[in-house]
Amino acid sequence: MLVHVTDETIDPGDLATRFYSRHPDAAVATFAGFVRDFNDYGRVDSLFLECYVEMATRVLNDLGNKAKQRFGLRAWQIVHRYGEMETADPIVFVATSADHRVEAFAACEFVMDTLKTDAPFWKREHSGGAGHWVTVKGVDTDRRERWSTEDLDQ
Amino acid sequence: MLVHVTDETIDPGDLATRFYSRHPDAAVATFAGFVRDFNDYGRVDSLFLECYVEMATRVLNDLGNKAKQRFGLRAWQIVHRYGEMETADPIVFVATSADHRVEAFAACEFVMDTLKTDAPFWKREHSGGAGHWVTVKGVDTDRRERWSTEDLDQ
Amino acid sequence: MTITVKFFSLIREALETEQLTLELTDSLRTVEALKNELGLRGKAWSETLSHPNLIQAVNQRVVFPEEGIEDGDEVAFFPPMTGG
Amino acid sequence: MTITVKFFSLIREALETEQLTLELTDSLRTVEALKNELGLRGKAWSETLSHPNLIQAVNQRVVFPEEGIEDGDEVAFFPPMTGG
Repeated sequence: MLVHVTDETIDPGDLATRFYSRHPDAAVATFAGFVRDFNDYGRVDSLFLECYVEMATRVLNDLGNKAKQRFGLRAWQIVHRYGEMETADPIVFVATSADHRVEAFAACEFVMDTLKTDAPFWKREHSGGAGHWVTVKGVDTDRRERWSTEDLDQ
Repeated sequence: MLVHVTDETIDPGDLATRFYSRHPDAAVATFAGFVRDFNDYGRVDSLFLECYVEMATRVLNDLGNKAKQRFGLRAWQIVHRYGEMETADPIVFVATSADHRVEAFAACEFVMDTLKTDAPFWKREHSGGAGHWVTVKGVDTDRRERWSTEDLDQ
Repeated sequence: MTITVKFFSLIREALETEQLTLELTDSLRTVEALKNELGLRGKAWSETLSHPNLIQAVNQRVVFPEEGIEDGDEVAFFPPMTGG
Repeated sequence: MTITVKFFSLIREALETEQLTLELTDSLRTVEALKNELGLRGKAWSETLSHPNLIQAVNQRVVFPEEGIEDGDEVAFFPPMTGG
């Protein structure tokens, strides 16, 4: 399964192991994100990640295919968790493989940067009984924008 | 072990699993390289990777520490195989973790780019009974050079 | 025509609504017109749906308010995304 | 003084030598002087060790030919590296 959007626990180690086994290509880059225990204001106890599942699945499929075409990937995978999570729980896993490391790295970073602003997930952080919705960071919008100047296919 | 230089088989899936388990940080980037079955001239059957082991260990330790300082990493690991290898065997595994993905990705790419030109390994490719030493690629020297303009600590 | 409308995150909370199934007159042909129609439900609705950061999707694709709506479509409203 | 000299890859093959332990006079104080000394062993040695792409290391750190050598040092000669 190239894209998997799930409210069940994901296992990045197992996902990486399977990806390597199926695609021992010259260059394989991965990214795994875990729930952080801090934000700009202090400690975070848990995270609720809301998701528009059907749309997320479609957006991530489009994104993987676009990355494959743009960077000449041999293979890719995107797995994203949603729902209630604790600190240090894995949220996201992305793997990209290519003939050369430059393309594998660029594709993996492109997927993460684009996913952050284009895939329908919304973070709500809880700390000490209080919760708040995370707002978009300027850095994320800027990172997304970097790729757009070359987005000839959009 | 932060750095491991070995002539025994390495297991990137197991290495990634252990790294995630020890360092479930907000952003974890990894790179795994496998022996390619082709080069600029055609098919490759096997690879001999010669290594100056004591120096490689020292260079990779210095490189990991420099990446940690430069990109504010929380953790890192570099594992490099040497000796006789077959097509699709894993050669190298690098993992970097940070509070934000930009730093994790940049550090992982910095380590790979620098390792290619600064760590004492030499590839000899075999195809159909003939062997030849791989020569340095211009792209690798250029990639290494990218980071040097900011190498204020060197 | 019949459409489904979904609301997420802050928008869902502000409207206290996750999902609606609406019967619309055939003259109501764009997302913008749908927003105006829903805005008649009260102040929370008119204010929330006119927020400059509001994103709208039709059949799981982000669209401009001028986008057309057809029978069977799924329309969604939500704030900027914060995944990853 | 006594030093160890190691050769790798193409250099090792051209010299048909992996490692040497050398007793040097105390006047032989730099990598450059060591290369000249080794070059006296024959054409393969003088040509290989004067190749412009040759890299030299002292105690596992890449150095310029002007680098000093001391008793107990480990000197190495090798071509540009191609790992990863």
